Amino acid sequence: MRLALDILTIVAVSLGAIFFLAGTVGLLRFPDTLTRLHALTKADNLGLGLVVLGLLPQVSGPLSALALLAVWLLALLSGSTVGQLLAGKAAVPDPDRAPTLTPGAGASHD
Amino acid sequence: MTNALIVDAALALLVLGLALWVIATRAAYRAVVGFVAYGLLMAIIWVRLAAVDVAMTEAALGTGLTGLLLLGAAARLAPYETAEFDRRPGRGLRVLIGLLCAAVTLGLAAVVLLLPAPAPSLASLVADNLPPTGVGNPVTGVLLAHRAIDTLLESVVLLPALIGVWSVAANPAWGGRPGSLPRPPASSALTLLAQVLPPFGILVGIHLVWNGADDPGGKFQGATVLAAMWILVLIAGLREAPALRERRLRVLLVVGALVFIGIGASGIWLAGAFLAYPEGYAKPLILAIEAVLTLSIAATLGLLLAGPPAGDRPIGTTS
Amino acid sequence: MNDPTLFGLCGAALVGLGLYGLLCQPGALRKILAFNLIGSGVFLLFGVIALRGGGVLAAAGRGIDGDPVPQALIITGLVVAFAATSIAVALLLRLAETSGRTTLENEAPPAPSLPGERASRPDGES
Amino acid sequence: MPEFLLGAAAFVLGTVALGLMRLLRGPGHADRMLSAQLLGTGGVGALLLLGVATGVGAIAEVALLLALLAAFASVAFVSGIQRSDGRGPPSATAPAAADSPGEHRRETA
Repeated sequence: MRLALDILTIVAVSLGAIFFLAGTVGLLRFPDTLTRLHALTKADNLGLGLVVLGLLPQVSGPLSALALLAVWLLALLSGSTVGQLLAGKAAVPDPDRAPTLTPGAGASHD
Repeated sequence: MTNALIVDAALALLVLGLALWVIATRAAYRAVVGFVAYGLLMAIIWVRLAAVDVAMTEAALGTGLTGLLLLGAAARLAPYETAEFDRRPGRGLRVLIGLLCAAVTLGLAAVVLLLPAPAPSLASLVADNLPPTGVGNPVTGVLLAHRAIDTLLESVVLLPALIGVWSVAANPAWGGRPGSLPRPPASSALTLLAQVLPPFGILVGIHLVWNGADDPGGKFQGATVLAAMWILVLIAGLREAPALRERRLRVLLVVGALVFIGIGASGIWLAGAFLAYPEGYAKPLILAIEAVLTLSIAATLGLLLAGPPAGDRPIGTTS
Repeated sequence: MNDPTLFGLCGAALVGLGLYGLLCQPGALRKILAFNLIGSGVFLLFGVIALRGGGVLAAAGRGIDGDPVPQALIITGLVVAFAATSIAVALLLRLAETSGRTTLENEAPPAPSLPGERASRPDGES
Repeated sequence: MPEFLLGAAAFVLGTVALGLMRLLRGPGHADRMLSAQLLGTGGVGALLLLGVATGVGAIAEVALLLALLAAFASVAFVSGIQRSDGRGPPSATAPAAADSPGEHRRETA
């Protein structure tokens, strides 16, 4: 039993770390703000979720597990809200460079 | 311990890189974004330094409140920036300053490397004297029992700071509503966040204060979270900032320090010294002080962020 | 005890960097940022000293290690630093609003000359 | 197990640190903010891993605080972008003239 839980931890945490990597790669490689936002919010929250899932078997009591879940829910809430706010504002230009976005690009993004 | 060392080295390098970015980048807005990221990493460093109380304060103050304050200022000052950059000192002077600053760094580094080997410490003293206070968290014990005078002075010094912020207002605006907060146009996402997050944040704030007696946490961390939630509601436009002339608000600002001073003064004849607690009553008194101080500090921090009164019109708008 | 030394050196470098920014950046907001960096470096040095002085409480069975007295002082310092920053920002915004300047010099800035010739990154850091 | 979790924390930290390249490159304010956002989530993840690895439960509360306040800072970012876009201060070319005449009138009164 202990071994199975440890394996679950290792698998889930590793997967989560890979999702963090994927989010970072997307942030660096994707062509415009909205696709970067997509990579970030999806992969990032999934990454944190998997890390939390992997840590659940390792904590001592139900209260600590609850705290872990609360952290994840909080990150989900703030991540999605800020993603929504940012997606609406992504077309604001930096003084350096004109934006390359078209307004319709965000239509398919939830 | 190699993995731990990798974490530490990565943190130190990242923090230095971000500090370099904060100093060297051209636009203040970018520097401030870097500074917020810097604060995040500092919170992790405090955890690595086994200072969880400090990490909480840094996470709450350094990234949250300071971020809002500086981002708002950077956004408003952006138009003035182009003229700024060309007023840097000349290259030769910069190199000279750089060398002198490097000398300061080297001196401090030497101090760090040559610290006395059996480190001087008050930890055992605190550990010995913690049980009489009834408090389990040594940092809270130090803040409210052993070095209570520091904490008292600090909670008092926040008030002159607030008066200082208010004082830069134009004369007719005095006593009006603070006007420095950004007011984005109403959006459903922001409204949702401002409705969902504060109940949770208030819970966390109270938890931190209550838990602060025995575990890491305390009134500063709790008060910062409360202030942040209040400011979030104000930014989302769900509530109007209170007019600063309101009597209730003023009472709320000073009640924490007054209660602290009152209990401290009663200690003169109950326990024989200013800020001493009577035998057996230390913990309830500390908790009472913490509770009231939390409210006052939260209100003060929130109003420091909200800025000077601006009459009826937010400062940033052009009429 | 290698790790606290690492962060101590980091704190020393932060103080130097912040000092450089405080002296070399003309904009007052950048000076405020640099000042915060200096403060942060000093707190970090203090935190290293706190960690070196720890061990007693851990031996007494508490999980948290470190000398609580410097840690309490750092918390106090962080709050006071925030208050000072907010005053500085309020003063700066007022200065910009009334005089149109964000630097601390006396006379109004002349027309900017030849922007773009300077290096984008000041050199000479440690 | 603690060694593995510490390694995972180092990996996550290193990854999101790479994401800070976006802070350097921009091009927009929003892109820079995204990298800070990623650092926030990654920092929370790394803190949770550290907390379990070292067995100090209170570290999870630091992560909680960080997640709570990171949302707050992000809202500040977005509001700031809006302010610097539309409702910012008057143009730098003629600040004294354009700078809200009402303010000056009230001051001299």
